[in-house]
Amino acid sequence: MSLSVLIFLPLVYALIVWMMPNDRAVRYSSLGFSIFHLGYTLAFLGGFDSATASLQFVERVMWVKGAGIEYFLGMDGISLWLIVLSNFLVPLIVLGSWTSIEKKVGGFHVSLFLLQSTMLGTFLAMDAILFYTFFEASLIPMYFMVGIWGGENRIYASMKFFIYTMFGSLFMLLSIIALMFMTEDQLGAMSSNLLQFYKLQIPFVAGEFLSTQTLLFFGFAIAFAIKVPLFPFHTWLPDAHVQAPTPGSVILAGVMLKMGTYGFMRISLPLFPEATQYWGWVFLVLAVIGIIYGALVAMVQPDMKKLVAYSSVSHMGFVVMGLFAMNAEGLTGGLYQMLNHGVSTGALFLLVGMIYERTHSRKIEDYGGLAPAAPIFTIFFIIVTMSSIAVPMTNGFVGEFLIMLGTFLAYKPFVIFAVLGVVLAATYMLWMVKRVFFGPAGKIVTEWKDKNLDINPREIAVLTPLTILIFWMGIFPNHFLDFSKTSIDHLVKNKSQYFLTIEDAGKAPKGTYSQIGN
Amino acid sequence: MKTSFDLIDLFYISPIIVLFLVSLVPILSKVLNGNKEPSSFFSVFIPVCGGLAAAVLSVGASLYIMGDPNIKSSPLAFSGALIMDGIALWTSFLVSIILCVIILISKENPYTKGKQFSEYIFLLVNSAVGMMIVAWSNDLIVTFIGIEVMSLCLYILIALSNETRHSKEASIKYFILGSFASAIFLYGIALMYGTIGTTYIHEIVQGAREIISINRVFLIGTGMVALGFAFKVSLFPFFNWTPDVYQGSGTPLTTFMATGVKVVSFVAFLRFMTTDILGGVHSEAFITTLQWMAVLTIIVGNVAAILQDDLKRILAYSSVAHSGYLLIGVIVAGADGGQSIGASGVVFYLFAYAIMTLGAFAVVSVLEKDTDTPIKVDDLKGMSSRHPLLALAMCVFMLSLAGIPPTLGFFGKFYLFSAAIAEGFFWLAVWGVVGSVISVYYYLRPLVVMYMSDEAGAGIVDRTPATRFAIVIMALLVILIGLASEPFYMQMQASVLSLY
Amino acid sequence: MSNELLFAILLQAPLVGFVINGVRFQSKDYKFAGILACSAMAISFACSVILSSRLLSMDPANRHITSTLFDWISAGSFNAEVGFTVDAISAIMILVITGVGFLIHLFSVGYISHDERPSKYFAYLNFFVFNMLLLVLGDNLLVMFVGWEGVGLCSYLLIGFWFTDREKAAAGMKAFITNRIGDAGFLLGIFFLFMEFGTVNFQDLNALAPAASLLSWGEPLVLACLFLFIGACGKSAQIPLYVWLPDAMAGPTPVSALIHAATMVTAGVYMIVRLNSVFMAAPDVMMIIACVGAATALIAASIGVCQNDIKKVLAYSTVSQLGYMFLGVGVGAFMPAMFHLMTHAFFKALMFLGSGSVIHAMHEEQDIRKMGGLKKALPITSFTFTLGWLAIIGIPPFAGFFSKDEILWYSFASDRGAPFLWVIGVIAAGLTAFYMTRLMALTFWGKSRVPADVHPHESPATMTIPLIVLGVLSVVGGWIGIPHVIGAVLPGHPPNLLEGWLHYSVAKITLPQDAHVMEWILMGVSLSVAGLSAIFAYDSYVRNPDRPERLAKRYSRLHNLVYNKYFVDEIYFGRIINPLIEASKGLWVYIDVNFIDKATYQASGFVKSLGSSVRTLQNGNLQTYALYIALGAAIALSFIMG
Amino acid sequence: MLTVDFVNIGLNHYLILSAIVFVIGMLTVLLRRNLIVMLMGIELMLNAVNITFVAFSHYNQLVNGQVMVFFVMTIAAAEAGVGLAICVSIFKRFKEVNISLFENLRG
Amino acid sequence: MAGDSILFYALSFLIIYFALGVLMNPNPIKAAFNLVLAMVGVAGVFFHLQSGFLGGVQLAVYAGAVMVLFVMVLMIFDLKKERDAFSQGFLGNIGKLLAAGIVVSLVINNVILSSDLQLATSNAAKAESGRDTTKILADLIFTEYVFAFEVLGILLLLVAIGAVSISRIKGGTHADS
Repeated sequence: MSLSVLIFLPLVYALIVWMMPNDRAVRYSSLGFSIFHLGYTLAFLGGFDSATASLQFVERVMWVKGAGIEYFLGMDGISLWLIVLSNFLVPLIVLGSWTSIEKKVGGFHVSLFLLQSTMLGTFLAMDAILFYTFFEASLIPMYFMVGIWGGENRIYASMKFFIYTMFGSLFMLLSIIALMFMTEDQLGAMSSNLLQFYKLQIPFVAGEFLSTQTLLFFGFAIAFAIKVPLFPFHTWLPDAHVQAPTPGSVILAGVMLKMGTYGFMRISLPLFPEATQYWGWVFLVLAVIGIIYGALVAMVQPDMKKLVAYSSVSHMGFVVMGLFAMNAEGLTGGLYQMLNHGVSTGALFLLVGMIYERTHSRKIEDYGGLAPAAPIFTIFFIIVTMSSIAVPMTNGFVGEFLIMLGTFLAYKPFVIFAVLGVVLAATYMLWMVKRVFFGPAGKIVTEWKDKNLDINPREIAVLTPLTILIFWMGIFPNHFLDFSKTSIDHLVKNKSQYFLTIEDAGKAPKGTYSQIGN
Repeated sequence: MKTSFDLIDLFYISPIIVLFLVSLVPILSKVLNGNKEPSSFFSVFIPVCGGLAAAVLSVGASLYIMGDPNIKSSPLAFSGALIMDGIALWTSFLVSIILCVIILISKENPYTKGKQFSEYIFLLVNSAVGMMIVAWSNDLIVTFIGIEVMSLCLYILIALSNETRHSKEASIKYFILGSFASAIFLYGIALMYGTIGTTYIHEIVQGAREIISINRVFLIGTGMVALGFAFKVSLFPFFNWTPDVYQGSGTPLTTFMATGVKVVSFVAFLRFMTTDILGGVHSEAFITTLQWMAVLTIIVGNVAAILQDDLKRILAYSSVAHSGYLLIGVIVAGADGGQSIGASGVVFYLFAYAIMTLGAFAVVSVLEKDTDTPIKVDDLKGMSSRHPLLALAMCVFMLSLAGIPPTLGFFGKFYLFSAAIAEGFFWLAVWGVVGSVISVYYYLRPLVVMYMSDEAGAGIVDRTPATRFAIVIMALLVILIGLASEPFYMQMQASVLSLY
Repeated sequence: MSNELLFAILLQAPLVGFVINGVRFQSKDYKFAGILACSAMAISFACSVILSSRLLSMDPANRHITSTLFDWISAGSFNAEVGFTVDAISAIMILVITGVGFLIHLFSVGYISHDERPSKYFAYLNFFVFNMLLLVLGDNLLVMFVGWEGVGLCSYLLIGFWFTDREKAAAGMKAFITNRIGDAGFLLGIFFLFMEFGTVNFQDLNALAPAASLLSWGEPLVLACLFLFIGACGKSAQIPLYVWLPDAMAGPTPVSALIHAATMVTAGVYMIVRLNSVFMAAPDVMMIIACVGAATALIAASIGVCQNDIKKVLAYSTVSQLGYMFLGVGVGAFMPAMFHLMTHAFFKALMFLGSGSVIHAMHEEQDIRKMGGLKKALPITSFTFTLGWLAIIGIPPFAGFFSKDEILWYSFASDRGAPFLWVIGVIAAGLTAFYMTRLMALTFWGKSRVPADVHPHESPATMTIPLIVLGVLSVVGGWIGIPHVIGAVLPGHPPNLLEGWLHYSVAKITLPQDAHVMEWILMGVSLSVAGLSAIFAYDSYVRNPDRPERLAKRYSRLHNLVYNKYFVDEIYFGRIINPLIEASKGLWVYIDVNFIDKATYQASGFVKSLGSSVRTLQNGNLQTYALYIALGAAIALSFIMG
Repeated sequence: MLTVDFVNIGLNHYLILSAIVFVIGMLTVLLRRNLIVMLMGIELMLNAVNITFVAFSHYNQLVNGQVMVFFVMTIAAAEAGVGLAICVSIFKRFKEVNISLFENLRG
Repeated sequence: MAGDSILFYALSFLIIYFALGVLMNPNPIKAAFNLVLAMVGVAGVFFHLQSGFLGGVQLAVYAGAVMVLFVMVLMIFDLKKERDAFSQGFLGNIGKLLAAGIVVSLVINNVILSSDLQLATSNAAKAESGRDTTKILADLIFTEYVFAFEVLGILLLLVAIGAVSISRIKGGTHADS
């Protein structure tokens, strides 16, 4: 088991898929590869030691010696589930896009595997530059995915997505470079290793915006805030989501937004404890505004996909709020909500995509009375809706509950507003459900009177794992949280001077070494 | 006073000698053949071999210098006219390689193939000779001569291309403005010479800091020389010739200008700026001025490129913007002395920039069917389905130019911005970042039309195997060197250490 | 059988019923679905009885059975288990839920037989029972919250059961969202309690609650109680969140009986009784609860006077009766509140089912103005309905008399009570007697106003048997809690069994000793008010059917106000919901599209305009370029030279 | 203090002379529209530089300056040759050597 | 050194007068003649500064060969009356004058401000006062500056071949402009 293999195997898949003779072969082989990859990922789950907060499966090779950039991969409780989530969604996407992607099928799956590779890299990189590399590189396949297989306005949307996100991340690059020079000053050798970064003493002056730590903190924060996206940096999201093809939306919502929150969790919070403490209110305020604003705007959207997109703004606001609570409950909730959002919003996008594939309309007003026409679809949709609005026994509840609890213990007033978001979430989702599924038969249902609108077994196969996960994560959250508990407790306990160790070489595979640079 | 030169000096300049001799082969065979164009063995194969030989000799020279324990510092040749330091040899190596690629492209490009190809090769190779002289020169007057050799060849080459209207305009614009700037450059040399008594850079280094604070004529001389360089590397506000000339010239020549000329001019610029002239009392103002030039170059180059349709013009403006990024490195190097990471950043960036620009222009070249129709961005339409490999290569070049990791362009920017941050030029780095963001817009446009549009655009010209080969090689280099930038960067750093 | 197994069967029987019926949701086989659902309920009821009898045999001071399944959520210091407790309080609840639930399931078999989707209906119904059991059995706030939201979800699904009707779907949505507002408060309450005590377990919370009263509004505990009460308001339809319950009548009538009368809506009362020690520490909040309860009782009763839809009348009656219960818990009458909860479950379920029977007979007609004289056509329904009527207006010895009177006595006499609460309670009782009598009169008595094409007939046995059973319970259900003052004069001195049962489970409240005379007087007053009111109603609607119209004309403004339910829905929509939607549209159009997005556009527009100005400067003229060089050189050199 | 000694001719006088000639050459390039006259302007500028070199060389007793003047002259001649050759080719094509012809590459 | 001054001023006047002639004279041929005379003046300055060899070269190469080239080309073109001799645009011209003025005034100002431009010491080749420098010049060209000298040789070859090949291009295929 090697993390490098985990990251780069999708590239091999991409190459093989590229050489496949026809679309059918591409689809079947992609499905096979992605399921195999999921299995491979689960092997890591089996080998993961949840009792330690140290990095596991570490692989470490000097990449650019002069600048101290390393090829440094490691997994801990924070990244573990994001990896699993990413690899879990890919087979579903392959299966879900079986018929919806009609042109350039090979290219699509190549992009998908490239995207998978970069996503995994982002979550596993323990070197800032390596992280940045994957963080940025993930834009490219996503850009193609939106731009080639997207809707009418796809080029505008993909461009906006790319430029907007890149704008933020370049500031992160500058901050990383500045930190690298700080390692040279303070630790003797230049390094972009996150473990070395954690050791830095970054000067902080309370109240001064132009102090080193604050500037660096905001340098990172702007990159992550755009990626999340936090209000008011969310303007790329509705466009990208609406124009992206269904699989693109799923990956975008399911995994790519998590890169931002993961970045907060992995870099911003441990690296800049004072700044996080001092400026945390800014992000809490933005998160709360995002929660309510996203919900309110989602409520009045005429387009289903746009509604889901704005709901993402609201949900991700919760995640950020939980992270900035900086206690175990909030961080756990934030991490869990990342996974939940991946599952439930991913499923929502898949569902909207399925009906769109048939009717070519996402306008809510065109629907109405869909429930009798597509009963199985309706059942899945309502289950996912329940997850999205955090009804207990579904995954959404656990995450939002922990987030609000954590934030409540740290900053009471924000939660008073955040609970409004819970109410509004129910409002916009149920209103949409009511208008789409209930009531007398609408325009589309009338048009489709004689044809079957309901989903087929393939689509049921796509949705079933998600549904199972929704309940599993909702009823047995500890099955998941137990893996992350140690890491999060470690983060909370040592937040003022965070550190990470590398697990003993005994467990690490051959060819890796763990003592360099400490 | 030395009375003569050593044999070793001839060894050092052997790349030039080889190139000059090789340049005579096609034209001589043409003359001996009764004014008929020689076969491509003489006009392409031998010059390419010569170029490769020059590259090998450059490497050989550097190996010799490194291997000889008696050589303590970078050796001077011809009584100080040339310096054989790491950068010089790197650059001559790079120029040789660029030359080989340009020759290959030229044979397949409608602007340059055909009539008078042997004269073309003669001038092209000798232009490379001029470039090497610029890169090696240790004497401002030799720099001037080198620039003139290089430029005069290019003026003629541009005018020679098989297209009449734009190439003449480009040629005359380049010629007049180039001579104008040369005159200013030369005036600066004269003022410097008069006040410090020498034009040798290694001698200027010793006295510059002292004299620049007391003698304002020297200062104005340095200013003029710097502006002369600024023209050659097309910095704001001296960049205006660049888009016009790049657009009007035959694509291989544009490529040569965008890569070779820019590389050597920047190397000479770097040499000049690291002569401690920024260390004196007036350095504040000098540095500030240069900073503003860098910022404005980045902004102007990028914003102007956004609105263009002509692919060559886009690349021309992008080349202007890249000069701005490079100037950041030059400023850092100047402010901190030649051995800083600024200098190695510049050299690495030049290396990266040359490779990706070469590739991008080569793609333009394979699209050109005749000399009448300029290549618009929309002509790339549908390339992804008809020529997936070339489209992918173009994609790599564009992303690299935009600085997306893990391409070569990213590491170039990374080292440059690192240098700026390390020396406290934080806001320059921020402007560089802003520029990069703007640039993404126009770098992505080719990708948009290649991949996201279903219509068919201009076809690729058949029978351009060499160019295509070059494109693929460049794309591979962009990726591979991007992933393994370390050894290259270390080489650059080592070579920079010998820069005074 | 072990207790764990009993818990498992108790909970899982309805769950299994839900899953099986849910999987065959498209089946039209109502018999199979009904039998399955009913047997699930029967099994649950049996388990409940066994558990309760085991409780009965335990030491009264420590009467609870707990079973913990697994750790549910643990993060940081927070830990919540999936654990169940049955004790004196929850035993009453599970008996009511499964018992009444079983009867209602049985009734449903006949009621739903003609529907398209009986399996789905029974699946939802079973799922509701499962959630309700979670709610009452959960041994911590979080498990309770699971059930709390779960019943809300089922309520949503069942109200919108006939979702092709836009109104009904909207009613379901309204119910869910209004409940959500309460749930948000509930969550905040949980947070406050967790912050204060570090636990969410009921036993720990009740044990940790301070004995002294906390009077400051800044106390977390006080705020916790306030927010929990908001949660209760949402679920139990108290002012100002009661608006969903009348609309919820859009669902099938047995659903109204089960969810919106007998069980779910009483969850708020149950929750407060569960946390009685905690609430006792916050007397100010209890006063608020009592006032809100009293106000709800009065206002809902007054609205009920003018309703013409048989189910709406019952719905407002339910709201009003829930108000009584809150009045009870507000004044510390936890036992009477539970008592009333139970009796109310009997008679209100009875009346809803009876109304269902009527509606069934009338072919889905619900307007009481089109009924009348149904006594003959529907003898069993009519008879059992009469029992329910007597119970609700509080005629001794029917069930409602004992429980309602107990609450009124507490509200007057308890140290948390106040005479004005009693006055309001009595007025509400009078109004209740009036509108219920009116309902009886218009539906069953007097002349028939049934349209000619409708031929009402008595319902089948599956529907009448539950009516009969509930009718009996409405009569005898109150006898387990006969107040001491009455018990003392009755032959055989029947003890207050319920008080004995709940003795150790609820907090003690100080009542004046030896105030029997006062108690008798108050009882007499309330009884006579109810009786007179009932007689007046009978007189108005049976003897002089034109009198109500005259009165309505004379007091037209008042009538209009009451008839339109005080315009509360209109105010909510006009002042809150529609403005919110408009504001959201404004946010979207003005902030999102025209400000945030536009800023992006303008940034790129600015870059482009910059680009075009650069292009203008690049005019192609050689000498202009030379000028730029010269000018640039001049400026740069000037700068360099300082 | 701007004090100029008008009587005793020294280095400064020659430098000022060369500066004036240089600027006249510059203005010729900037203002004249005939390509050949612009070329003449460039020649003037180079001549001005030559005056500077020679003056410095004379007053500092450095002969190197004269070598440079020699080189500059050669280069100036070469430039003139190339420039005139391009002009000729343009004339052949356009029958005109005015720069107003050349505004096609722009924007 | 009154004679010295007078000679300097006379030469300066000549050079500047004819230089201005180049600038001002709308007829290219007359401008060319003015340029010849200005160059003769420059040669005079060289002689005056004891650089006889350079003065000779100036006369021969510049005033002779190069100018003949110019005049010949002009004759071939037969540009008697030129359209738009001067660039138009008031603002632009003001800008041009201003820019040139600023550059020259910067130089002149600083030259005047720097009182002592003579170098104290230098390790470069020195000319002894009064002696003709031609021999030293020759020495330098073939020793220290041999590389530059050889390169200039190549340059001339390039220019020769280049000029020939340019002149060989046909008029072009595009009919209109």
